[in-house]
Amino acid sequence: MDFVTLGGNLLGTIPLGDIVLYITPLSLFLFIVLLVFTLLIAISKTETQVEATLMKLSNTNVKVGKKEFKQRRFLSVICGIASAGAMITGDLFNFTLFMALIGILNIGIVSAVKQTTVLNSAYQYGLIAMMCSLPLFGGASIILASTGTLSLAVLSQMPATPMVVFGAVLMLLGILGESGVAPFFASKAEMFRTPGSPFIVIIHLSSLFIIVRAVEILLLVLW
Amino acid sequence: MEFVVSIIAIALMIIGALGIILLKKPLDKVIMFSILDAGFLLSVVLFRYLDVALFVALSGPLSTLVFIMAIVKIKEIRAKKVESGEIHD
Amino acid sequence: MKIGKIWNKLADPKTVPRLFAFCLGIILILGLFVPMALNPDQLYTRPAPQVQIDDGLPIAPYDRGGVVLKEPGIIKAQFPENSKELGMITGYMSPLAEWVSSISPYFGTSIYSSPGGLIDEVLYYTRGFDTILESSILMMAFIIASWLAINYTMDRRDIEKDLKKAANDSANVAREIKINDEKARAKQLRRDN
Amino acid sequence: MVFIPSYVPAEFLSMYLPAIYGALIIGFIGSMAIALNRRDIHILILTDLIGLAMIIIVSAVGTDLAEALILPGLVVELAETLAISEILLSREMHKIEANPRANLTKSTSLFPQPFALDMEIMTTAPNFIALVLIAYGIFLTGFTGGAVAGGGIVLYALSKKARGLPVLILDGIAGVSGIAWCLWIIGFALFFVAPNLWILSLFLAACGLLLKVASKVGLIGLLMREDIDKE
Amino acid sequence: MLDYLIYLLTFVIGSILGLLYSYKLHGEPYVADSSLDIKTCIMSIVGWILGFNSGNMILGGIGFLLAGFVMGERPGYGRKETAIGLTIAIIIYLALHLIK
Amino acid sequence: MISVQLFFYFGIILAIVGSLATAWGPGVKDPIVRTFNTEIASIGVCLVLLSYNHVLALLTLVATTVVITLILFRAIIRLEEMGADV
Amino acid sequence: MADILINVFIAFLAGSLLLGLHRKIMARVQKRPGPPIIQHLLHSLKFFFKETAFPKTVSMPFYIGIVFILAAIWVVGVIVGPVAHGSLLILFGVYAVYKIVEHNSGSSSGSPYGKASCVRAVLSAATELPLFAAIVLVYLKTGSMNIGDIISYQATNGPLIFSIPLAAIMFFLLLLSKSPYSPFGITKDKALVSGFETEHFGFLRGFIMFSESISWYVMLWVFLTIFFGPLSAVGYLIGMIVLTFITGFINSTTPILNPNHSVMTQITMGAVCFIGTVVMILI
Repeated sequence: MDFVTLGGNLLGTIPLGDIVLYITPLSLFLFIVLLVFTLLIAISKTETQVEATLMKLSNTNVKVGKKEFKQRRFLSVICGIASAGAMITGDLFNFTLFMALIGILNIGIVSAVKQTTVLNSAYQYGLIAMMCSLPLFGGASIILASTGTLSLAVLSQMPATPMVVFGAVLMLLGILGESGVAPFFASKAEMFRTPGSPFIVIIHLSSLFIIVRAVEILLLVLW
Repeated sequence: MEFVVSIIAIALMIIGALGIILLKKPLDKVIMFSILDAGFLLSVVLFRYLDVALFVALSGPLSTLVFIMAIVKIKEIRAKKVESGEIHD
Repeated sequence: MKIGKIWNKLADPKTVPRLFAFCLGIILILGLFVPMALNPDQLYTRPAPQVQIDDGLPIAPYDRGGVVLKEPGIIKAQFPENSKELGMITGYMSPLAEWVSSISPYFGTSIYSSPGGLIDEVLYYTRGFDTILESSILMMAFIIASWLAINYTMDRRDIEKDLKKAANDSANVAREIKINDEKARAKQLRRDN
Repeated sequence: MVFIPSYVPAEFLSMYLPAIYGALIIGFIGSMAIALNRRDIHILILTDLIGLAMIIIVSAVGTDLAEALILPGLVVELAETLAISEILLSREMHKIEANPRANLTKSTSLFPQPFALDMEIMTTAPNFIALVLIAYGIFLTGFTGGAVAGGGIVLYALSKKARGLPVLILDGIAGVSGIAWCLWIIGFALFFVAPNLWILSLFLAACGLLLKVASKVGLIGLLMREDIDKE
Repeated sequence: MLDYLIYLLTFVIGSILGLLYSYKLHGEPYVADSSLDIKTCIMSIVGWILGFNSGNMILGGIGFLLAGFVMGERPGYGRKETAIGLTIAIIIYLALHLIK
Repeated sequence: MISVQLFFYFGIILAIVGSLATAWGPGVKDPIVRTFNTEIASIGVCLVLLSYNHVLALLTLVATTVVITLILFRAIIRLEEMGADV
Repeated sequence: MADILINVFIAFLAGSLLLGLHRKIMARVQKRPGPPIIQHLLHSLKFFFKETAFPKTVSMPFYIGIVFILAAIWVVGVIVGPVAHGSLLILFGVYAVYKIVEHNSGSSSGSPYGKASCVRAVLSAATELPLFAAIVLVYLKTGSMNIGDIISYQATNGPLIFSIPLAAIMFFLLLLSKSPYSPFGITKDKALVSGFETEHFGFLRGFIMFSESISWYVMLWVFLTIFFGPLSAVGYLIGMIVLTFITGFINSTTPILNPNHSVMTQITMGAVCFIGTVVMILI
């Protein structure tokens, strides 16, 4: 299947050796939205979370400390850039690597917090992210073994064999786990209970956009 | 000649693997791991990659060191726990 | 209302990795029934195992032909038009590597992984973007881990404070005991007198 | 004359199926063990198996490309394990810190305690082995070299006697690896901007990567020497 | 597309006017007068017929203004009128289209 | 000539046996033992890489295995020391 | 350019009127008189003239920026949908950003209600899957993601609602979950005051209501377009009113679900419909 039927006309390519990035209206839209969000994150302050205190009349203010703020902002900006890259990449293995990077950054963004429940879900999510290396890289390499290429432009012209379908199913499972959609949503959703709204938004944003992009890539590979 | 050596290498690795799995005491496991590593070293030499063999030979003691230190430390921790009556051996 | 209970269980983060692993295992075992074969038409092909070392080539498993700095090696890339100097990097050896290759035919791996190896060609030249990403993953993971270690799990300032406090406490206790002792002794003396 | 086949040789074709089936079985065993296990640290150890299965699947393609794909994947596995184990530790520490009186007993402590280990190997061998490993790693350069040299640095840091976390040294390492990162991005960009400078860019890339990986791996050694060390 | 925008706008403006008008007329806290109002009924019939059947931007706009005026009256008022107007307009619309 | 196939199949078997031992072997309730058993599987994978002539990958694998073991041991030790039940 | 502007205004006016109608229908089902239909529009306009206050706890540029992003995103939705007949995947992306905004406007305010709504927004993001499945099914059937191509396909082969009704049901579930007071609307549960909008006052709330009206219009438009084929303006009008009626009836008679039940209900129904459609296509 061509790029054209999925994302609109091809606007241009960026060749980096064997890895060719390509731009269609779809990927351009996703790319720009991600960059806008990244910019916003880079200049935003964090909010103060106000919670009621048990057995008392006062409130508890949950704030983000300065050190923690710097660390988390750095990681979220990198995460924004990485997801923006994942939107325009034209190589299967490159895409899975972007996913792995986004996964580890997502863990990192919440790893600096103090709430044990949040840390617990970050740990559980981290386990999934580690396990995802098998379906993601394995799926990509099964597709490589079956077709002899990793470039989406070439892959999109090839018919799907059962082996390619198996590789794509593996990749789909990896994407589902890594981006935390149902039925694997709990480990990721619980990470959002921490303060630091500009940083956690990028976790959510990257995973949703990765799904959009993954749909495109899987359709390219399969049809 | 090479066939014999490869049989020896494989035998060493089998012994090492079974030893690691079956032996109870962690220090015995370290010894068995050394046997396994030796078998692997032998097979690397058989494949005639001497530089790799050099590295495997160097990394052998390194991992042994790590194992021994971890085991000794964890033994000490567990002994402490038994002493204070938290767990019963 | 059993399905509601199952759904509630899914909302616990602790079950999710196990559920994921279970799904993964099922799909992997289904893979045994999928007809699989390696497509021989691959990129960056290499000779059969042990062929080069049996031939006694000095840079054994990684010799891809070509003359150093003159003639490119044989490399089959996806888009050769994007890489102008394709194959030249495999034909290049650092002076140190050349010296090592003149000594022994059994150090090919080391030579070819040093600057100018085939892996460099694939890693940095044609697929350099992958390398950037992979090493970024490494860097980010280490930043996370070292940040946590420095600021939390290994922070020794608190423990030093605790130790000092404990030392002070024990000193205080000792002093009190001493004072009590002296008082008692004084009393004893008084009574004796 | 060197003969490079333009198609994958028959040996690799015949080895593909057993390799991939073996990998699938290993992955199945690992994932089922995770699904049946309840304890967090055990799950962490078992994910290692899944990583091994991944390596076999990728390597089964049997081309130089496959090898290039494995190399950094390994380092990624390592990095993720490190980050996640650190999160596990900090989670447990937070849990205990929330109520130290109930959670800490006489024999346990929140911070690593020194222990007595007097071994000859700890004082003599490490310096030599570390030196050899670092020299070899520098010769190799790249990912592999970084890992090898990092191993040497780990060993050296482990066997040092001093206790206490050297924050200054850690900051220095971070600086070195930042510079290495820049070197290496410059090298990569040079490849595409000016292909005729490829020797320079190659050296920049390879050496930058070496420094980066080695410094990062060496950091583990510094962390370790807190935990596993003698008085 | 411009004509649809104008229809919508006039409908909205009519509704606002109707709301203001009917609140001025009926200030009670409950629906006091539920009988059929002939004036608004005629407005509604004319408005809906014009709105649906004129096919002209200006006439249609005026029609929707009137229709919106009736429909937008405060709750409880102008319901029957709207229903009558709408029914007649739809019948005429269908008749015109079926005859064709 | 050595038989590459022999080492290849042996590596696969070793990896499978190692992973079985890691998953359900004797005494794996102790995390130290479990970590030890992953060593067997990783040596098996090393053999597979060796027979594919992925020598550089092999070097890296050997180096990272040591470091991963180190990290896992550190986590286990710290957790035991803290008395955490995970 | 003028075309885009006109379409955006149409979307805003029609969307607000439809939401007002929705409110009226719910009121009538519950035997209340309900506000006039125009009320929703008046509400949105009213907020632009109110004083705007910023809570002390907010995360600053984000708190304001997010509502503009929300408005911009739905304007893009109008451009891709009714104006340019572009790719369905871009609309999917627009919907994803809408989710993000829902999430982040909740969390950036620092209010506990907004926070709870934010976490629920993440949970309900999991329900993107039925939407994705519906889009993929449409793609499988028509062989294109382009709305223009889908319309011309339906012009020759008849509306898709007859060939893949289960996909239409999945898409309808999405519409239902986005309608106000929906059983799946866990982010705007009344237990959370106004959910993610709790701390947005004045013109910020005005922008949010503006974009919600547009979003309701756009989603109805997309649903009608990809399942009912080429329609005339009257057809769209009738279709939108009917859909608003149906959702109004459903919402006024069903209670809100527990968050994870809501997610899993949608996923389960999505999975059933997906498998059903695939079976139907294959047979």
